[in-house]
Amino acid sequence: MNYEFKYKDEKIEIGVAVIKDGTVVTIGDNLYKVNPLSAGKFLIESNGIKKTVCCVVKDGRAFVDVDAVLLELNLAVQDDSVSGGADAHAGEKDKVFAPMPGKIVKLLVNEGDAVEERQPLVIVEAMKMENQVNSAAKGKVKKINFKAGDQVGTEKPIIELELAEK
Amino acid sequence: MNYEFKYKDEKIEIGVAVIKDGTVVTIGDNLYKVNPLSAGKFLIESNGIKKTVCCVVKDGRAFVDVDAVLLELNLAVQDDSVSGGADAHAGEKDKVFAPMPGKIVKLLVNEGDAVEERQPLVIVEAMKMENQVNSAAKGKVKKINFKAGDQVGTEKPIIELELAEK
Amino acid sequence: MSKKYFKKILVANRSEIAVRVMHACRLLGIPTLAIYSTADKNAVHARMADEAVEIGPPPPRESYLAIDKIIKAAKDNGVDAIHPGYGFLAENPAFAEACDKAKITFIGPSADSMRLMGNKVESRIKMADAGVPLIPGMKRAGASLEDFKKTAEEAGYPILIKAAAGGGGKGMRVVQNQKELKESLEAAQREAKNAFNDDTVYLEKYIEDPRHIEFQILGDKHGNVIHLFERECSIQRRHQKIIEETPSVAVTADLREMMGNAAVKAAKACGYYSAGTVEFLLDKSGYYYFLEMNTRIQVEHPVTEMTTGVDLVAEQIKIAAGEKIPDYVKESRQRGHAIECRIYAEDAENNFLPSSGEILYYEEPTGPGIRVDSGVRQGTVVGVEYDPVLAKLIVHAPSRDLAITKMINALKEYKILGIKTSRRFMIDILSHADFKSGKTYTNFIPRNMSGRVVDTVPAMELGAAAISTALIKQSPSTSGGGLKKTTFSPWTAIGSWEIGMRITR
Amino acid sequence: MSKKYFKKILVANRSEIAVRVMHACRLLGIPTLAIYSTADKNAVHARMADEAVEIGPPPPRESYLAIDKIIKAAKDNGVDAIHPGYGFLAENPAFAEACDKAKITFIGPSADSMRLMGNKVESRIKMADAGVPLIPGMKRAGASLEDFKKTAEEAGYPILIKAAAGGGGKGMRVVQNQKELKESLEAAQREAKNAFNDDTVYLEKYIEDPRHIEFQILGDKHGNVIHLFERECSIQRRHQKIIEETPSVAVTADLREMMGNAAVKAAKACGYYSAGTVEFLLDKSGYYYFLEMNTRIQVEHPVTEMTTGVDLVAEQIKIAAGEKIPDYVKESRQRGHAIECRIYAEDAENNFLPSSGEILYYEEPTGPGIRVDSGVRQGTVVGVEYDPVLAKLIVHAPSRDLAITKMINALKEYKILGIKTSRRFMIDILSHADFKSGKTYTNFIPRNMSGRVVDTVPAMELGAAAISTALIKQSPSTSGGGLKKTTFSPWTAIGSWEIGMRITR
Repeated sequence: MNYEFKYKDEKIEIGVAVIKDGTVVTIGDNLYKVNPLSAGKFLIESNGIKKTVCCVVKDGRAFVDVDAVLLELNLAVQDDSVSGGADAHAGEKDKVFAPMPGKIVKLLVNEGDAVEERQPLVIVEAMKMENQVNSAAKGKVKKINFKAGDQVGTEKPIIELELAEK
Repeated sequence: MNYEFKYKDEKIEIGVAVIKDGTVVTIGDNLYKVNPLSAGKFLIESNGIKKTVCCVVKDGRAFVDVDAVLLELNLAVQDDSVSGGADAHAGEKDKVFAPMPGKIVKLLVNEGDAVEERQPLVIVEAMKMENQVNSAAKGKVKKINFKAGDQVGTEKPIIELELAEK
Repeated sequence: MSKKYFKKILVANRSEIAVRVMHACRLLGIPTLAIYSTADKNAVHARMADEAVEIGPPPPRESYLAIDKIIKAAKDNGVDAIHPGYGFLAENPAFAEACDKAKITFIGPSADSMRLMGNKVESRIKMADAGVPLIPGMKRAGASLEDFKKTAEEAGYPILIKAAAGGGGKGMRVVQNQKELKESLEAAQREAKNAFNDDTVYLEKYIEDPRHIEFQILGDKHGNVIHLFERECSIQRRHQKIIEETPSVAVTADLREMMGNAAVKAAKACGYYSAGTVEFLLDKSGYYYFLEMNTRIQVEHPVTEMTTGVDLVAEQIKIAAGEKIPDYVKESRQRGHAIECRIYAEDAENNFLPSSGEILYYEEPTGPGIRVDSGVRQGTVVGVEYDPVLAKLIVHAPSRDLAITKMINALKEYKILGIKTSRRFMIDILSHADFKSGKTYTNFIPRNMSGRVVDTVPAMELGAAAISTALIKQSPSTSGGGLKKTTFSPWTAIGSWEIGMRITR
Repeated sequence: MSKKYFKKILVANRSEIAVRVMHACRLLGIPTLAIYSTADKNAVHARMADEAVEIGPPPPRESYLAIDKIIKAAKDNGVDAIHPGYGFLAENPAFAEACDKAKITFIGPSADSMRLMGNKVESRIKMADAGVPLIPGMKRAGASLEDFKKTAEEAGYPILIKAAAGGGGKGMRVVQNQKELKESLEAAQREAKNAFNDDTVYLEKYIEDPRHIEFQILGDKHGNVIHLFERECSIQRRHQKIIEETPSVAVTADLREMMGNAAVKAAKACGYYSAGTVEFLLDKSGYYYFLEMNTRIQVEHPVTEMTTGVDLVAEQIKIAAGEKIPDYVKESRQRGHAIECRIYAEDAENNFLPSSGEILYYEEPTGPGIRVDSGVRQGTVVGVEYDPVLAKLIVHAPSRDLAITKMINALKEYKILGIKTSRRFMIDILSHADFKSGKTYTNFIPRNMSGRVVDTVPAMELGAAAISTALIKQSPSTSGGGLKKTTFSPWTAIGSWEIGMRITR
C-alpha cells in the first residue's frame, strides 16, 4: 500500500507493508518498523533508534507529536497501483514474493510439493522480525529460486507455483 | 425504563427517566440525579451529596467504584412494562405526565390550544434541573390540571389532550 | 484531626489555579464551591469542587470578574471564605472590601496593602522610605543637561535615556559614559520629538543583562513576616515568564540574606499578610533593585513548594483564618533544585499565536519529583477567552543539572495533541548552552532563540509512518501475511479511530 | 552536564520497581535495557526502556531468575551495570558474583555482605558481636527448668516459650512471671510433644505490641555509611507490609539517634555499601531489637525519598560507579510526613484472594505531594505469576494528620477497575482511631480489622444508577425529553461502551 501525505507544501511518499505486530514503512531511503502500542501511540524503530510517536486523527487532520515537535499532516493520495514490495505483485498468485527485502530463514516446501491456499511456504526475516509468507492459491511448487540464508529482494519471486485449475 | 440488577444475591430495582444532561434514577425511596462526565465516570447527586462514580462494563460484567468500594453488578431483567413515573404512562399519548415528581415552573400552552407532536407543553423542575415535557402527539389541549408553582407527582397527568384523528 | 479553618471556600477562579486551591482545601478538610462560566461547565475545576455554580457567560466581566455575582453565590451557598487564585480579582481591593462587607474572609492580603502596592508611584516612594533599593534615576523628566549629568553620575554609567511619552524603543539611548551624554541626550530628544511630538526624556540606570529575581513572602495577621527564598524568572517572552526556577545560580548565600531581608522589609512596610512576592532586578555586579510587589499567590509558587516543602496555598488559608506562621514553615530551608515550565496554548513556530481547539490526546508525565498542575484533560476545548496557561510542569531534583534533564524528559513525555503548545520551544531553551551554564538574563529569548529553527523532517516521517500504520491496520483485510491487498477510504476508516474517552452524554 | 556513570544499565526486574529504576537511569542520562518474559511483552517496564529483550517464558525461573540468560542479554547489548530492583535476584549473591565475573557492575552490595546478612544465624552472631541489641533469649533449646528460670530472669518477664519444631501457635506460651514458669513450661512441652512429637522448647523475651521500625542505610565503596532515618512499617497482614510511614510517632529524637547509630553499626559490621535497610522491633518501653538487614532497595523507599529529598536509586547507581556519598545526602534531614500504601491486586472482602484480570479503567490521583510508582496502566492484564503489588501510592504533607487526609482522598481518587484492589481496606485502616492516634503495632490488622464490614449498599445503588444511565443513554431513541420509550438489548448496546484506549494492534 502507498500513501502520500502533505505537511504544509511538502509531500511525503510512503510505502507500507504489514508484518507481524506492525508494519514496515519506507520513506525514500529510510526504513521504519512501526509497532502500535495503544490508540494514539506507536513505537517506531529506525537505524537502531526507538521513538514513541503520538498521533491522533480527527476530521481529516492528523496531529503528530515526536519529542514535543508538533505538526499536522494531511493525507493527499492513496495509491494502490504504484507500489514496491510484495504489494506490487499482488495479482500474480503464481509467484511468491518477499513482503520486503530480507533474508530467507527457512523454506517450508520443496519443489514438486502440492500446496493449499494459505499454506505457509517460506519464512523471511527483515528488521529482526520473522515473517511467514503463505500461498495465495492452491497449486504445486514449480520452482524455488532461493535457499535458506539467501538475501532476497522484492522483485524476483522466491517461489513459483503452478496453480490448480479453478 | 426499568432495570433490575443483581449484586451477589441482592436485587436492585431501578427506574430511569431521561432528563436534560443526564437521568433521574429511583431506587426504592431514593432519588439519584446522574450526570455522565466522561466514558466510565458519572457524577451522581442525592440528598445534596455529590459523588463521582466510576464504572466499566465488559462482557456483561459491570465493575463499579464508589470511594474505593468495589463491586460487580449484573443486569438481571430489563422491563419496560412495569414502571413508575412518566414511563408508566407511555402508551397514553393523550395524557401528559411529569417525568418525575417535581414543581411546575411554567405552562407553555393554554386550554384549547392546538399542539403539534413534539411541541413543548410544560417545564417541570426536579432536583434543581428544569425539564421540558413535549407533546407525544398532535391534538388540542383539553384540560390543564396544575398551575405554575404546583408540586406535581407522576400519577395525575399535568395536561390532558384531545388527540387529532390519525 | 486537623482544625476546621472554614466551613466552605469559594474558589473565585478557573483552570489550574482553581484546581490547585481546591487541593489545599481538600487537604485541610474544607469543602469547596467552584464558580464557572457557561464556557467552563465541563471544566476540570468545576468538576473537582464539592459544589459548583454557574456564574455567567464566558466574558470574564460577566463571570469571573463579576464581584456581585460571586458574593451572591458565596452567600447563597454558606461560604465563609473566598480564595481568588491569581489574575481575575486576586489583586482587586474592591473585591476584598466586598468580601469584608459580606462578612466573608478574603484569602489574601488587606485591601489597603493591595491598593498601596498596586500604585506603582506610591509603592516606590514607600519602598524608598523603607530603605529598599530602587533603580536609580530621575523621579521626573530632566530639565537641563546639568540635571542629567548629575543624576547620571549618581546612578552610575551606563545609563538609559527614555522618552516620557515613549514606547517601542523610540527615543531610547544607552549612554556608556559622560562624554557621550550630551550628544545622546540631544539625539534622544530629537527622536522623541519626531516619534511622539514631545521631546521630554528622562534617565535611569541602565542594567545590562539583568535577572528577574523574586522572593516569596509569607506574613500572618500577627505581624510575623518571613521570606521563603528566591525564584529566578528571567526566561521571559514579551515580559511573560515562561520558565522559573529556584534556587537562582546568581544568588549567593550572602545575597540571599540581603535580598530576603529587603523583601521582608518591603512587605512589612505595607503591613502585609498572606502570601506575596517581592520582585527585583539583579544586575551582574550583584546590585538589586525593587521592581514591584505582587499581592497574590504567584503562578510559579510550586518551585518554592517543591524546594521548601511548604504548601503555600494551605498556609494562605490558615493565615486567613487567623493562624500564626507555624514553626516548620519558619524553619524550612531550600533543598535541591526545582524548575517550572508554563504550558501555554500557543504556536512557538508561528509567532506564538494563541492556539485553540479540542485536546484530542492528553497524557501527563509521571515519575519521582514530577508535578503537574493542570486545568485541562482530554476533551477540554481550549478557547481564546481566557489566559493561555493550560498547565504547569514542575520538576524537582538534587541539582540544577539533574532538574534540567528531568524537565526535558518530562516535556517530551507530556503529550497534548489537538492544539499547539510550546513544549519544544522550552526544550530548546533548556538545552541551550547559556541556560545550562546559568547565563539566564531577561533578554535570553531575543538573544538566543530568535534564529531558532525546528527540524520537522523526523517528526514528519515518523508521524506519516505512524498514521499509515494506523490506516492500514484499520483495514479488516490487511492483517496477517504480506500478500494481501485491499482498497478502502482511509479517512472514513480512520474516523472510527479517534482517540479514547468518548463522552457518553 | 552531569557525569556519565555507566554506558547502559540492564534492569533485571519488572513492573513498578523496574519503572522506578529506569526513572533514576533517565535522570542520570544512562540508557536502559529492559528484560521481559513473554507474559510482559506489552508491560509498562518493557515499553519504557530504551531497549528491551525477551528473556523467556512467564515462570520466573525461566526469565527473571535466569541468571545465565540475563548475563547473556547484558553482554549482547553493551550493558556495563545491572540493577536488580527488589525481589527476584536482588539478594542473590550468586547473581552478584556472576555479574562480577562478566565484568558488569552489580548495583547493590557485595556478594559477601549479602551472604552474611542472608544467613539469619550468622548475622545475629555478627550483630551481637557488634553490640547491636537482639531479642534476649536462649541461643538454643533449654535443658532444665533452672536453665529457663535463669534465661527468663536475664531477658525479663513477660517471656515467650516456643516449640523448636513449632509453628501455628502450638507449644507457644506467654509467661508473665516466675510463678507461672514451671506450669507453663510443662504445658508447652506437652503441647509440643502432641503436635510435633518433639517436646523441645526454648524461650525468648515476649514483646507486647511491638512496632516494626527500620532504618534506611546508605554506604559507599569508600567506607562511608550513613542512615537516612526510620520508616515505620507496623501495618502488616500476614507479615506482608501494606502501609509504611515516616517519621514514626514512636521514635523520639534521642531514640532516632540511638537506633540510627545501631543501624550504621550493623551495616559497617558487614562492610556494607549501596542502599540497605536494618529492621528492628521496637517495644512500648523504647527498647529495640535487631530483626534482620535487607540488602536491597526496599519497596517502601519512596517515603524516605519524599521526606529527605534524596533519590535513593540514583544514589545507588552513583555509589556503584564508585562515587562517594555526596554532602547534600549526608546533610539531609526529615521534612514533613510521608505515607505509602501498597496497591495489591487482591480482594480484601474475600479473604484477600489474589485478583487477576484486565485493568479496564485506570486513573491515578494527582495533586501536590502525591506520587504514584506504578507498573500498570489501562489494558494491563494482571496475572498470578508475579508479585501482586501493582503500584505504590505515596503522599507527603507537612504533618501526619494532613498526610492521612491526603492519602485517604488519593485512595478514593485512584481508579482501578476490572480487578480488585484493597484501596478501601486501606482507607478503613487510615480512618481508624488507633491509626490516627499512632497506636500502630504489628498486630493492628488482626486487632482492629478482623470484624470489618463494608457497607456496599451505597455503591450498589450508585453503581446501578450509573450503569442504567449509560444503558439508557446508549439507546439512540432516548435522548431529549422525558416521554420517550424504546426497547433494546442493553448488554448488546453496552458492548460498544467499553472504555477507552482500544489497542489497534
